[in-house]
Amino acid sequence: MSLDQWHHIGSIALLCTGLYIVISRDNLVKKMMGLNIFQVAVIFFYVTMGKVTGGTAPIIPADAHGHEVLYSNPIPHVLMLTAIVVGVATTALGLSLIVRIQEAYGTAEEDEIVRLDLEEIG
Amino acid sequence: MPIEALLFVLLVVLALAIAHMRDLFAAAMLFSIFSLLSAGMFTLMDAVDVAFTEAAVGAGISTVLILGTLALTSNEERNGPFRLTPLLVCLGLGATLIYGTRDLPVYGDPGAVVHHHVAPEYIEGSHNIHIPNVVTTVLASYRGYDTFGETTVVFTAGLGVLLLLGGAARRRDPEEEAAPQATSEVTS
Amino acid sequence: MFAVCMVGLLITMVLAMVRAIAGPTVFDRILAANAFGTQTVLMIAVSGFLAGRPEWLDLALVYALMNFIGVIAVLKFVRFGNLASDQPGRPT
Amino acid sequence: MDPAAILALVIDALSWAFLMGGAFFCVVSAVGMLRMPDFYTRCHAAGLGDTMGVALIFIGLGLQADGDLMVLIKLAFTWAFIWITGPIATHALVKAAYARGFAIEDNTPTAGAAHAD
Repeated sequence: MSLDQWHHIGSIALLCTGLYIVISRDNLVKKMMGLNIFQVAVIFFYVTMGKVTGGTAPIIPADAHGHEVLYSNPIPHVLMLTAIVVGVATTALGLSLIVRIQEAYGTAEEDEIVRLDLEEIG
Repeated sequence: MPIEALLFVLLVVLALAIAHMRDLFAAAMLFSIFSLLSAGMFTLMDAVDVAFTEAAVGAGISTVLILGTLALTSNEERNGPFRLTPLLVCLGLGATLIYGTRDLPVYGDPGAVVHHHVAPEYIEGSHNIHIPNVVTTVLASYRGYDTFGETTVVFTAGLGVLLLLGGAARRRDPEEEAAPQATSEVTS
Repeated sequence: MFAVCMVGLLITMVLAMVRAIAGPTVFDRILAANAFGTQTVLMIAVSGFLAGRPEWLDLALVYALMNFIGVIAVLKFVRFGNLASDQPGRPT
Repeated sequence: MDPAAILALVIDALSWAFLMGGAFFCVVSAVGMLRMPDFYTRCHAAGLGDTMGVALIFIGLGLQADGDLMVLIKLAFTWAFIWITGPIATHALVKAAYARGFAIEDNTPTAGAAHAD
């Protein structure tokens, strides 16, 4: 492992932080924030892979006639564009589920919800 | 090491601060800063379209959605006990993943395999059909059905939100009518 | 010269981030987030010139808009939605 | 030395001065935001970066735009936008804080800040 791979180390550090928030916190809104951090980590993993040293954004300048310009790889950008939009859609859905859970149970803490469920059964 | 590495450190610090913060409103503010910073980094990494999308939907809408949820639920997190197992799981996963990335190319390597398969073809094609933005070309032309599927997903999610929050279940109960209306004034 | 300017902006971002994490009140955090947004706009504008692609200013414009909308939305929640959690006796 | 080279030199020197001045104002505003004792004075410090820092940096960038009209228009729009919205946001922030009962005269915030973490 070398420090030239700092982008992988950084993405993985973010990913682990997001995962830690998701599995260790009881509050559901906090869990959604953790999921978002997780998502940003994955996006970074892709985008850093697409970067080419000395390259520029994959937008062809108006005065470029040949193919002498070096561009960064556009494919990870396209994939992550889709991922961001879908991620926001899932965030909205998850947060509205949390609102319904709050209305039904009166709390947004996971262990409280489990306790209330168990009381209802037993 | 380039400037992005420093920003990455800031990003990880922010994520840890979000994990530490018990006040959920403060965590939401830090989350908005997190989105802004990540979008700035996308610009530095030449992913201007990703930064654009992150600006429009990530930094703006996610924060507002989280704030709206906080207005309807509690905004203080209960102080739970410290748990060791999740920390160990995360550290183990991180170590495994870092071990797995040892063979991957270094940052900005122009000789990496990923840059030499279809990417030059897409850039060439975009050049030939006179669309300056390669990402637009790929998104709308080469992967048009993919984008169509994406809009379907967003539509379905919007439908789900409408069913959950404004659906028939609430209209049946006239006493509960007052409470959602009072809260909808807040979110509008 | 853009690089030197960028360094100044980065120092500003770090300091604003420290204020956002340290708090102590909710309004300090909103203020820091607002300042951070302005710094992001500046950073994107300067980085466009740094990379020799000033077209990226579109992005800075979008950020300026989003930042303003975000801050006003947050303040609306604080003012009318009673979201700021640091006052006892708020209706939840 | 022909006039074009002198002009280029003058423009470079001017944009150096403007960019450095802008960066200086930004750093000063951030230091003020960190060091000022209470919320209202921090708002005052933050306003510095929103107006002076942005203005100087954008003038410096505009000098470097090589007369590209589209770039100049975008710069002018962004600048005007931040100049209008920055003070509005700060004003709304202070108003919200005042409505929540932060004291102005003494440096001890009232009930609002007493329970902050």
